[in-house]
Amino acid sequence: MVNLNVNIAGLNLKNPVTTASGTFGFGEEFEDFIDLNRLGGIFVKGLTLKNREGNDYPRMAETPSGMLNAVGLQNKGIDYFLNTIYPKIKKWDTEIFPNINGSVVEDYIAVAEKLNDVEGIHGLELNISCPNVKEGGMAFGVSCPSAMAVTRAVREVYDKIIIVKLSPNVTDITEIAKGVESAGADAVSLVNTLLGMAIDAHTRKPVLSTITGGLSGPAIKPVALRMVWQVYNAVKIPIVGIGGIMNATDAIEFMLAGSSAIQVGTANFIDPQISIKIIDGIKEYCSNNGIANVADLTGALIT
Amino acid sequence: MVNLNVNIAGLNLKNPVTTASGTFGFGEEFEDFIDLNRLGGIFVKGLTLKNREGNDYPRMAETPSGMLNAVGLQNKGIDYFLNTIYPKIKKWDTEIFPNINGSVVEDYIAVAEKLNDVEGIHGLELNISCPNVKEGGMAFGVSCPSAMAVTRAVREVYDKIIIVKLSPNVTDITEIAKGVESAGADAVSLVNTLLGMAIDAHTRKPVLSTITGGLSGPAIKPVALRMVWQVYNAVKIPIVGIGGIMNATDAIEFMLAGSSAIQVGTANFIDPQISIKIIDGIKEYCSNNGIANVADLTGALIT
Amino acid sequence: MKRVQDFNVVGYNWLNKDNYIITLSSDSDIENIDPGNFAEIKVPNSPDVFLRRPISVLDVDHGENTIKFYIKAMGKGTRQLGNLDVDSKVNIVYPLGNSFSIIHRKKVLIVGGGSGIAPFIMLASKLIDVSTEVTFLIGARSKGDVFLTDEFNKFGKVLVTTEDGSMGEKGLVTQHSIFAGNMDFDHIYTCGPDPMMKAVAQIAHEKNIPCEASLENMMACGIGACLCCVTPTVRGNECVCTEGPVFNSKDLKW
Amino acid sequence: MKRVQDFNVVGYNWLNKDNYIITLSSDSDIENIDPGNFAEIKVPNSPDVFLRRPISVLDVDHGENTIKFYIKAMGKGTRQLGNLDVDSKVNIVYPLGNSFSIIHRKKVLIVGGGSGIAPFIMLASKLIDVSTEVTFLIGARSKGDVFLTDEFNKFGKVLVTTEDGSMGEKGLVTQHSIFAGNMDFDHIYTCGPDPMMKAVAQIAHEKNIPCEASLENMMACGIGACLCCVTPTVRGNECVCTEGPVFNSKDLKW
Ligand SMILES: Cc1cc2nc3c(=O)[nH]c(=O)nc-3n(C[C@H](O)[C@H](O)[C@H](O)COP(=O)(O)OP(=O)(O)OC[C@H]3O[C@@H](n4cnc5c(N)ncnc54)[C@H](O)[C@@H]3O)c2cc1C
Ligand SMILES: Cc1cc2nc3c(=O)[nH]c(=O)nc-3n(C[C@H](O)[C@H](O)[C@H](O)COP(=O)(O)OP(=O)(O)OC[C@H]3O[C@@H](n4cnc5c(N)ncnc54)[C@H](O)[C@@H]3O)c2cc1C
Ligand SMILES: Cc1cc2nc3c(=O)[nH]c(=O)nc-3n(C[C@H](O)[C@H](O)[C@H](O)COP(=O)(O)O)c2cc1C
Ligand SMILES: Cc1cc2nc3c(=O)[nH]c(=O)nc-3n(C[C@H](O)[C@H](O)[C@H](O)COP(=O)(O)O)c2cc1C
Ligand code: FES
Ligand code: FES
Repeated sequence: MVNLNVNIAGLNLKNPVTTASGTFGFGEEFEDFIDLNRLGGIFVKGLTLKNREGNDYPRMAETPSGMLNAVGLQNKGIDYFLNTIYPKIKKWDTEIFPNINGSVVEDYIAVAEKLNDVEGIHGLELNISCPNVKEGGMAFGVSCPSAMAVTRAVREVYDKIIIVKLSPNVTDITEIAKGVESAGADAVSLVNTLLGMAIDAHTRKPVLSTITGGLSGPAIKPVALRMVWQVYNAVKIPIVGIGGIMNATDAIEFMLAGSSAIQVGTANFIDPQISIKIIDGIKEYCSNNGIANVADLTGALIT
Repeated sequence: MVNLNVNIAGLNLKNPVTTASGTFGFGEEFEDFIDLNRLGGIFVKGLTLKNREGNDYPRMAETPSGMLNAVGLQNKGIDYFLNTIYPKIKKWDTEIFPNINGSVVEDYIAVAEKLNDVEGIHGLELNISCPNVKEGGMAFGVSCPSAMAVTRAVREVYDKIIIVKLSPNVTDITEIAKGVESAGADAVSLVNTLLGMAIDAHTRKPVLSTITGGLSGPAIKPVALRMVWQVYNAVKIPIVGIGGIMNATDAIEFMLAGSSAIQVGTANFIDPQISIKIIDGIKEYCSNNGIANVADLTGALIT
Repeated sequence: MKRVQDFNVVGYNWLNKDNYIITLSSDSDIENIDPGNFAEIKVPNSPDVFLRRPISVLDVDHGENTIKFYIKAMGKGTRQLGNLDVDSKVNIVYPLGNSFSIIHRKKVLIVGGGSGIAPFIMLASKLIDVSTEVTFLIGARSKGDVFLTDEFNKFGKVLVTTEDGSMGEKGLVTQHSIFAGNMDFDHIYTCGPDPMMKAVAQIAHEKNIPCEASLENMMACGIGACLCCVTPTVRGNECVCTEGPVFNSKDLKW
Repeated sequence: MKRVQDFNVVGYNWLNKDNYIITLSSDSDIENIDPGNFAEIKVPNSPDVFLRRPISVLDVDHGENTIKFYIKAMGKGTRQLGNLDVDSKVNIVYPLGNSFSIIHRKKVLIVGGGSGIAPFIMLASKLIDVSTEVTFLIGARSKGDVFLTDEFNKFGKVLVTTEDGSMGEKGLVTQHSIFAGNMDFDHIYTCGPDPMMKAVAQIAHEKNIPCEASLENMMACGIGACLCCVTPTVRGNECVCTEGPVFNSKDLKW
């Protein structure tokens, strides 16, 4: 028997496998394919204070072992989420983490305040790393003072778990991780997408309407894994590892590098059942290797 | 007839296709496969003042659409290059660019001084972005003041063309590019490898002896392309574009984004004849699209 | 219900060097599929193709458990899909998207071109079931690019335009003489290249005929999870994979 | 001269479920290949395999323009290479690396295991040409893992050890009784797992017999361009792909 439970800043997840914001809708989209109750958690689509139409089409480009996206946080706003979507999805026996975004600190505060009293939601993901919005977004996540400022501001109004999502588009991610830790983050999740670009040599135009976009998928896995390892050696708060996880082996690598839990992102597009397969694969790896508690894998890299 | 000539800070290259440092040895390794005289240029293996044994094995890991390396600048030192290797390779009718490296600024200066009077060598690549050495290396390339300092120091002793090779492992590559421009760089080349990591889930150990290494290959292309585009919009000096170029289409994309020339790296391992195929492919693209001068592609992205 | 299912390649019917019909079979039952629904196909053995590819269902046989796709080889993925071994496995996610509305009308026009003609067999057969008379108008560059007309002929009259005049009337579909007449159609369905659909929709609006257009688009997930496949509509940006691919052309702001 | 060449798959000879011999043919002449040389093979149709894979040449037929490789399916690349269609194309870069030294000696011992036995047929045949008597010593886990002995028998005596005793003597190669005797070999060649080669080299040193070992290693380029494949030697780090794969075991610091 393998104990798959993991603990993120006091919150128990039934297993370390969660789904990444923006790649899993609000969960419902996958209801036909998997039993959502089996997931460790769901990080839902990025939310903002007000309705956002997102960027113009095209928003997507396929790249070698990956993709670029420029969705730009299209969503109907936090109130719509709370009034219309959350009532439908709260029935699932899994942790729902809203992913919150803003152009200014006040937006983050307003969204976090609305979430604070929602029963059943035990934590939020503070996204300071979205590369696809003109104002705010990634800008918060690439400077240590602003990352700390937004974390501190949300900390003041939000009593439950704050997971700050870090940008990989920085010189030293440990500096930002330490900053948000000291500003009150309960955990960090990393990485968000790498800023990239695609060009159509035929038309001589950028493929994305926004010229640049966020790179995700297995292409970024080595970079994400390195950053998790660096951050694990720099902070004490738990890490949720993200970036190109396509199978159980990848997930285990992220745990060995220091993740307490992981998020499956782009892989959901290739195989809508992959999250469940990863749970099963981690379990099998643990049984085969005599690991009684999956949590023991966290940071167990032999160096 | 397509004119393939391009100009890098006053130096004419017969075409924009050169080979990337560390991926093409000293050229000789490819003599059996291609006519080296056809290349626009060869950026030879990284050189240091003294002999270096490099890092321990394993130095390589395959990753999705890419690879990690941790060679660590193994080379026999600048004197060996000048006395033993250069005399053998100078016969080729192509530009040879030494790629110079150091742990301290004085090392760079010493190597550059030795190269200054070498007839036939018209420029060097100043590598401030190698992620695989403990001291110096990338550290110079991730901070603007140190990137400027080493550029300025080499500028003082080296009279010919200095191409500064930039690291992608930074928050804002335009800042560094502008810095080295103002410090006297004649051109910039980008990108060097992204810092990454690979883990063997079976042994629970890092794959590389150095734990982290440099990611190259098509996986990094979207990031490299984005950085070329950003730098093109920030500096006036020419750009040599690098990162995951596997075919002529990729090369053209880098030119459209702002490169005056390009370097082919990891692709040489997959197909030792790829550099020549890329030259032929660029020529064909130009004829098919009525482009008389390949140089007109530089920065010709339609936005 | 949407499903991920493995199929086996039964075989190919090559229409010319770039166009083919692939037939797949499954050991288990095939879900119900409506005209206009598409599938997200995982391209096997292709080092360059990362994401699935959206392809409309051409036809399905629930007795034999087979499904057919009509594919135009446009790039790496669609080319590799035409190059699989018989009996090799293909994984598909389906049925996806909404479908054309099937309601009894006197006479409807179905206008298409390129790979856009794929949904028309299922569409016409369902329309015939509700006693609607069907006319097809197929546009192509040249005679060699006109496919599936034998199939269409089973359901109704088939009109053709070719740009070089090698078959049917010369010109673009929208230049067909049928549009000059009094156009006694109650409904128009269209699927094909964007400019063609826009022109058809334009005529439909002028003549006050309801028009449904099935859009193509670059998709990552096909199931409404990524929000990559939007098209601007009167209601804002909507996902082509879930709110579409079929839209009332009046709702589109293209 | 080193070359990049396209070959066609002629067919497979499966030795068991994980071990096979693949035969490839070419329309053009095949370069001269020495025993111990290897090729860098591009694995086709494999989304996960980015780099070429180094594989020793098992045999070459300059009359028929065919080349053979003995491959043990270890992972993605070697598995996919065992799964190609007859007549499909495989691109290889060859001949790479140095080779075993072929010099007249009275009696030599060739010790190997696993996929390390691949170069032994060419090696033995060249040694026979220079009138050297050859003895093979093959180590394996079990009888089912002992391959190519029929071939080796053509050139000399074949001794076997298996860990479970199901064939030949029980134990590791270095525990074979031959090493207890007076060991009248002038030269030892070895290729196989590192620990095996180290143990063989150790015995060779003790008995003062020259020993050549062919190393395996992770390679990116195979032609000395990347410096990824080093092994520490008395002369410093050297590339296995150009200074090796065959080393005088005394030079190795492993
Ligand atoms: C709902 C839907 C149904 C479709 N039904 C069919 C069908 O039945 N038969 C059929 O042959 N095709 C159909 N398509 C189009 C098909 O999905 C694309 O041709 C295919 O994805 C191209 O993949 P590729 O790997 O061959 O091309 P790539 O190598 O990826 O690209 C080749 C070229 O096609 C362009 N392109 C790629 N994907 C699309 C796309 N989705 N829309 C527009 N341009 C694109 C690229 O920009 C590039 O210029 C449908 C698309 C959608 C969205
Ligand atoms: C000079 C030389 C000659 C060789 N000759 C033969 C031969 O004749 N027949 C044969 O079957 N094999 C031979 N090999 C070994 C062969 O190259 C590897 O088994 C192969 O590269 C594994 O690729 P894969 O994609 O199947 O495995 P992967 O999926 O890449 O890896 C599977 C496992 O094998 C390990 N591995 C991968 N490559 C190597 C390697 N080169 N050395 C050691 N471990 C590795 C990985 O770490 C992993 O644990 C030779 C290697 C060298 C360097
Ligand atoms: C289409 C798409 C939309 C995304 N939207 C969001 C978002 O709204 N908020 C967020 O924090 N991250 C978003 N991300 C980033 C992912 O959550 C994840 O960090 C990233 O994709 C890397 O993981 P992966 O390689 O497993 O996909 C998005 C990614 C994709 C591909
Ligand atoms: C094995 C290897 C060794 C390298 N050595 C050097 C080096 O010595 N100096 C240097 O500036 N860059 C070095 N690089 C980086 C390449 O020159 C190039 O910047 C990088 O690989 C990205 O290009 P690519 O994706 O086309 O390979 C090396 C890259 C590889 C893969
Ligand atoms: S393709 Fe992902 S939402 Fe439509
Ligand atoms: S594999 Fe590149 S030098 Fe040996």
